[in-house]
Amino acid sequence: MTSFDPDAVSKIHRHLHSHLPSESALRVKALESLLVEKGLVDSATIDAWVEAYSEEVGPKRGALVVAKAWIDPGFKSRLMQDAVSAIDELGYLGKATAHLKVVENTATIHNLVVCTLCSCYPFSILGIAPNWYKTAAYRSRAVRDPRGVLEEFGVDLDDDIEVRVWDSTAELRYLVLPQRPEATQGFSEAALAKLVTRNSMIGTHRTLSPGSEG
Amino acid sequence: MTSFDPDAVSKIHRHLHSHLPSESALRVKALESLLVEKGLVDSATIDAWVEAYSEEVGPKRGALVVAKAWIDPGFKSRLMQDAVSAIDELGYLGKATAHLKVVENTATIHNLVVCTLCSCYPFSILGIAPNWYKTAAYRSRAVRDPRGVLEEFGVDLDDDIEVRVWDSTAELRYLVLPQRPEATQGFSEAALAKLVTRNSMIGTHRTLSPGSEG
Amino acid sequence: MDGVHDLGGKQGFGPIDVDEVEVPFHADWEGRMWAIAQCARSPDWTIDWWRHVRELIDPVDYLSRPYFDSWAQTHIAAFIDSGELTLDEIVSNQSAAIPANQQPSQDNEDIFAAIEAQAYRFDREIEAQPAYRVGDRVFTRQLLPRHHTRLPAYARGKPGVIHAHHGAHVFADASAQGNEIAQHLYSVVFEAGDLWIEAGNRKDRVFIDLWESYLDPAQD
Amino acid sequence: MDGVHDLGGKQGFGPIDVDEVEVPFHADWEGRMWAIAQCARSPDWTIDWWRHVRELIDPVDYLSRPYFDSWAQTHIAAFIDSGELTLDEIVSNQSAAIPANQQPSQDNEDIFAAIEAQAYRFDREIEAQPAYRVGDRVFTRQLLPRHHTRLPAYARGKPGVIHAHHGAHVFADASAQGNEIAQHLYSVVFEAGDLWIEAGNRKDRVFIDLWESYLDPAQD
Repeated sequence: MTSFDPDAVSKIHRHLHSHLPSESALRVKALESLLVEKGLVDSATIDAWVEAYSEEVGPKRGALVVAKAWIDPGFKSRLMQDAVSAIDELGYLGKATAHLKVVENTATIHNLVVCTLCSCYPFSILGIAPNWYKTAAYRSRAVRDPRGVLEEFGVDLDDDIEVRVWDSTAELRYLVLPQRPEATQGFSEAALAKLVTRNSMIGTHRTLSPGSEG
Repeated sequence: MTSFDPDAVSKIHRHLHSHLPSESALRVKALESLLVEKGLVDSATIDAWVEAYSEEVGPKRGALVVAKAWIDPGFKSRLMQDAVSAIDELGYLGKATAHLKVVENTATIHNLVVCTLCSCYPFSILGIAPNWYKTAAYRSRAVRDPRGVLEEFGVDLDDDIEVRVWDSTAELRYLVLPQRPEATQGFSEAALAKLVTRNSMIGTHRTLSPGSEG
Repeated sequence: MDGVHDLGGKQGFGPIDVDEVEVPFHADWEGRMWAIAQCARSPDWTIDWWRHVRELIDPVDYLSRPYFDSWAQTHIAAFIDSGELTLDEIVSNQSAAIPANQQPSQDNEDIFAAIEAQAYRFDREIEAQPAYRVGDRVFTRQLLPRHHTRLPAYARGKPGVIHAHHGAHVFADASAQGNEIAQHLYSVVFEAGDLWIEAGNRKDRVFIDLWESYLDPAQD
Repeated sequence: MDGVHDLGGKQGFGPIDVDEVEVPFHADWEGRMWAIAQCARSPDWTIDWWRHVRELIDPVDYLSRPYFDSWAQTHIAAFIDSGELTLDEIVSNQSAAIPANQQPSQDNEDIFAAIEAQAYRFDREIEAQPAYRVGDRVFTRQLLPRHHTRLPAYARGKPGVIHAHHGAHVFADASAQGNEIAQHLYSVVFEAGDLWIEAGNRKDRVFIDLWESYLDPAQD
């Protein structure tokens, strides 16, 4: 039975701080081997989870959602109205996306997503979050100095573009719909998806181009 | 010329973080030897400063101030009105005490001193601050949970005693005047001073007794 | 909880490593920790309790150790708290319990079904009508509770406007204490200049999802 | 500055080591660092600039390294900034400059005179009359500047009462930027229940010394 008692857990943390091996890999190994011994997890299942998030579940899912929205006005309209159903059409509904919202970049609006309190992220369509997204530097600065953050990512915003920062404090998750790059008339959905960068769907990349890598 | 530029100093700190030796003793040694080479300090002078704060300038000064206030009503009245002049009478005026205030414990009031923003302390009458006074644990908790802090120090306060916490945010410094212990009639100033603990002048000790150590 | 995890607007953390190699996991143990967190948990944990356990990590460890290391510490502490593991077992790296029945292995197809099944919904039907409508002006509460909360420190005591109503959602503060109570949830929009003195009239805005009990109506 | 140094009310730092041995210095290097700070400084440093340089230390170093180690880092960084030392010199531990005239040695008697001479006063005469009188109700400002300030985060946007007026004192925020400007300084008293939700009606109070520009009159 879980205690739900912060004081009890603080004490456990202090014991662990003194007694766990310093190396992270050893900590995880100890946890895994004990859980396996106790029959609480299975190593082959862990392998399968790692493989799923290494290969299939990643930002290329989000890129396809974006490309489809660029090409198919009906899909885009459904995506903006009800992103959950729209990504479910593609089989992408899953971890942390049951309350997904899509926010659209325009000529005068730039969106940036952060989780200042932990590291919430729309896993089932973007995969594992980049390390920088989880750092104190990004989490502290994205809400206070979004233009400075964007500059570090090479995004130079005109003063008249409004920055909208989305802090993921509840179970809603945000996906940025970047602007379709110029000179891509006639591109296929697959070709367009290749132009969509992961960072553009978080908001730390703005101007996609036929030369950018997805 | 000092830049007064936080960004410049942050950069210096980051360089130092990567390049300074990890051991504190080596850092201080490097600093001292460079300053000596450059003629900015003299090693014998440093020795003399260390000796002064190891031997003479310490909590026994504060204890004498307290004992005198217990015995001499005129001194106590001057101390409460203008602590700076009062300690100057004893030759104790000095570092960080030019704006000293004395706050008095009574049967219904307990005072506790902290510096949440750094580690301000009335050096010339209490000497070097204890480590615990400078820890994040004390600085964070003294203003929010003073009774919990006092309990850890073995001070059990009745609910009807008001706790007054003094956060040293400007150049004022605070000295707690503890209550005179019972059964000390006829004690000399020197004998009384021996009963005054350092912690009682910060506020983490309350009930002095003829058995307590100064 | 007013801890170091509450990072929005804090200064001193330096530049961002924008040149990070784009791979899901930067070491094997990261992937395994992620995977463990997907398939091993105690039945009565809530996501909010798990977050709270992570917030309770020693502040220096929280800020300095690798990200998935904090997941390991969180999982280990939470398992010890709920009784699946003991401190002795994790420190000695030896199970004291008689092995139970093994979980059946899951293959890749099972995992994809499991990922879809992770689309947990947090919205609930409640009887109470929402106290605010889109466009209403509100003030966020000033005092932060000692327990888990999702009202960031930088957005306390600040004026905002209701941007959207999301219906009622499971209230994080209660859920972190093991109680499922739903409350109306809103997107509240804040002008940068109301949050940060240096923002001045910059027209940037911050959108934060906040439960009804974090809010008071603006006084006219 | 909204940094990790601003610790008042923060949670998660655990118990206090109340059994510490009562000695001035717990290692030789601590005493030497203390002493260096007493007698070596650049002429245009202010105490507030020095404090700001300390606040700018990497947050994890600030929270985890020994106390006087942070003094060493502060002194080194401030000397590099003001030109007395270079990064190369401190890293290579070799002075690049031609030795200047040595400071004369000071003996114990000199030191006691020096300690007395350290009774620096920060009060100044100014023409402006104080805006508040003892007993006046005030509100602290809500928005914290990015630079050095001495209004702790836990006491922002809070109602207080003027407990004492100390005259005008050198204003820390300006002094940290190299400007000496004096401003009226007050002790402001806050009810615990206005600062901390869990304090309720507990009759404890917190007294904080605050400059006039941190305050606004309470609205009636």
